[in-house]
Amino acid sequence: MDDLARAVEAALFAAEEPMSADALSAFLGDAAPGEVRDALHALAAHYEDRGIRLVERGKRWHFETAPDLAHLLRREKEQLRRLSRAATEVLAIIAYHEPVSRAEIESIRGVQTSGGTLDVLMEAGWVKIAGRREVPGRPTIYATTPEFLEHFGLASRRDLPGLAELRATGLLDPVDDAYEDLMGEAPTETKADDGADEPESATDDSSLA
Amino acid sequence: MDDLARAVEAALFAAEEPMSADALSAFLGDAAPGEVRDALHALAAHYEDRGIRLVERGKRWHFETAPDLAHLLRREKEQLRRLSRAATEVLAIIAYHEPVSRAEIESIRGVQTSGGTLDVLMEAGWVKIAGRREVPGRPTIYATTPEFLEHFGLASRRDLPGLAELRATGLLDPVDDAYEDLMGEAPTETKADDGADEPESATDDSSLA
Amino acid sequence: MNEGLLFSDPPQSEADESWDGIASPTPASGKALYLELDGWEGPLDLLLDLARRQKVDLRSISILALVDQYLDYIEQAGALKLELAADYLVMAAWLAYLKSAMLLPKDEQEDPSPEELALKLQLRLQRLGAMRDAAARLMGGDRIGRDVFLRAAPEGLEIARKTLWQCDQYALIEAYGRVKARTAPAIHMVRERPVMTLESALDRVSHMLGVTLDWMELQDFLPPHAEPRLRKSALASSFVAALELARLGKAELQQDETFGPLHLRRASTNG
Repeated sequence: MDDLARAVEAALFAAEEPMSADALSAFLGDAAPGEVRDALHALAAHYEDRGIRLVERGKRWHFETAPDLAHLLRREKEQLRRLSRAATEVLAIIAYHEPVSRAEIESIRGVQTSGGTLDVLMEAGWVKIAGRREVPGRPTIYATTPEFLEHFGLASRRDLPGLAELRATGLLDPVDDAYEDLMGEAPTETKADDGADEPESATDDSSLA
Repeated sequence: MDDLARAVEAALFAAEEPMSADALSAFLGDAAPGEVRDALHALAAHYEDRGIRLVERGKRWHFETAPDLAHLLRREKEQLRRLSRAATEVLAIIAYHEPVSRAEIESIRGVQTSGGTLDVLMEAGWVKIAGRREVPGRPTIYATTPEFLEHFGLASRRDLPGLAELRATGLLDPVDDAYEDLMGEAPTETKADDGADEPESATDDSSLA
Repeated sequence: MNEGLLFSDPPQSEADESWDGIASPTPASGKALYLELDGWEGPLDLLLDLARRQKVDLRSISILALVDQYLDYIEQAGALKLELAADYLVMAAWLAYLKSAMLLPKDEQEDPSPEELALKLQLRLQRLGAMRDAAARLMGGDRIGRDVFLRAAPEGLEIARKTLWQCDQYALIEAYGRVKARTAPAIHMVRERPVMTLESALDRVSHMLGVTLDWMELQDFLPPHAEPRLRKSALASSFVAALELARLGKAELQQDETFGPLHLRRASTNG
């Protein structure tokens, strides 16, 4: 390996940006541009089958890793993470009330919902955008996905327990007894059915909150 | 050139930090550490006479330009910060005696070492706190880092220039030990152990200054 | 000393103060070098420099000659009205003592002997000299950024972390229950409670005061068989009633000690 090739190799390695043959020849002092070009081509040939390659892009040369190894250099690591409490609540609200807008979710939850929470649910593949509601402002509405049902072991959204069942298992405690009396509604069955088809029911519910 | 060698070459070329064989083998997925090590040594041999080299520094590997090309590359590179003589001495004392307490450093230098000197060396990433010596006062002890080996081009501490010779001539032993050796008194075993552990000996010495 | 001036240019123009320079000064002849004590990292540093000037192995250095040089130097510096740092003077004093001890007959020596002290000084100089040489060799190695260069623009190894979110059916349902429970309208109802109003307490207390002239305890004004909650209310109302009657001059209040029983009787003037 001759001295010029070594110098070119080192200079390109240490360079912050790709360099043209002329720039290299200027950088290396008295090297003739033609010789630098020869050296570049010789180096490119040397590196052809290696893990790194010397390539010319728009007359400027640089080293890069071999494209076929890209998959090795960009590894994906899967990381299990438990859904946060807030995200679980939002997911539940979407599941029970879908399709539902963010304002409706917030109204039901009684707290603001950060956009990140919906992003997480969409990233997880459990929630998708289901269009826009044809009301002023045309808000985006969200619904669950088939992956949601699969992950949670549900054949359909009807498998989600209704409010009456939730109450029976104590999941709705503490609910003031007066609530039910005042409302005089049996929310259970209508919920399970209507939830799927009637966005209005979601809106109704949210007016309670 | 086999696939593993190509992958190792590409990974080290792309990496922003030096990597150990173990880190490489973990990064490259299913590669056996032994095979990665073989590939590293084969690559190092391949690059030995080229413009760039593959070197091992403190068990971590990286590519760098060949030192004999320094004159070509040096000009536009950032200037190294100038280190005071005090700092270079302290660094050398830590490297050759590590782990070593500040009192021991001061005993060798005959002057107080300002905290700033150690701070500068730690900020540079070459020196770290290596715990405390379990003697009265529990003084902090210092040692060098892998970055120190990297920066100064040492494969390991064994490569410190003149280390073997300094050891052989006893120049790394505390003065009191050396004195007793000279006087023909076999240093007691406790001495040999305590030399490193006794800040007192250091304090006695520095009272000379 | 210039310990604090790391990374700055040394105060004097000696090239060997620099990062890359050889560590041991090999000064040119002449007095210029001697004019600044700050050129040395303390007395030991100066001693080492003087010792190296003898151009012999540190192992065979003449401590006596070295001591003379140091004392000469300090004296000269003093004559030039240089401020001498205390540690240089302490070292000078110690060396003067060492020198006198070395010149005295052996049998008058104390312990430790001057030979031992001199030898230890020599050993210290050897060690400092060795470290200084080591530092110079270290700085002379193939250093990154000066002798060897790293790749300036590495692509970097990317580890894209993909998150697999986990949640289960129970957590989902429980979350919905939580939302519903949290946002359900809370209805508060205040149950009727037995109370004694201030008006009825006023009536009751003033009426009872009319019956006797003796002091009565406030407790005695309360309805005798009231349930605890009514009793509390009655106590509060009766106390306020007593204060009100006292303000109107219709009753007198007396309490012997803090938190003691409160006594009440009809105002005598009003009788």
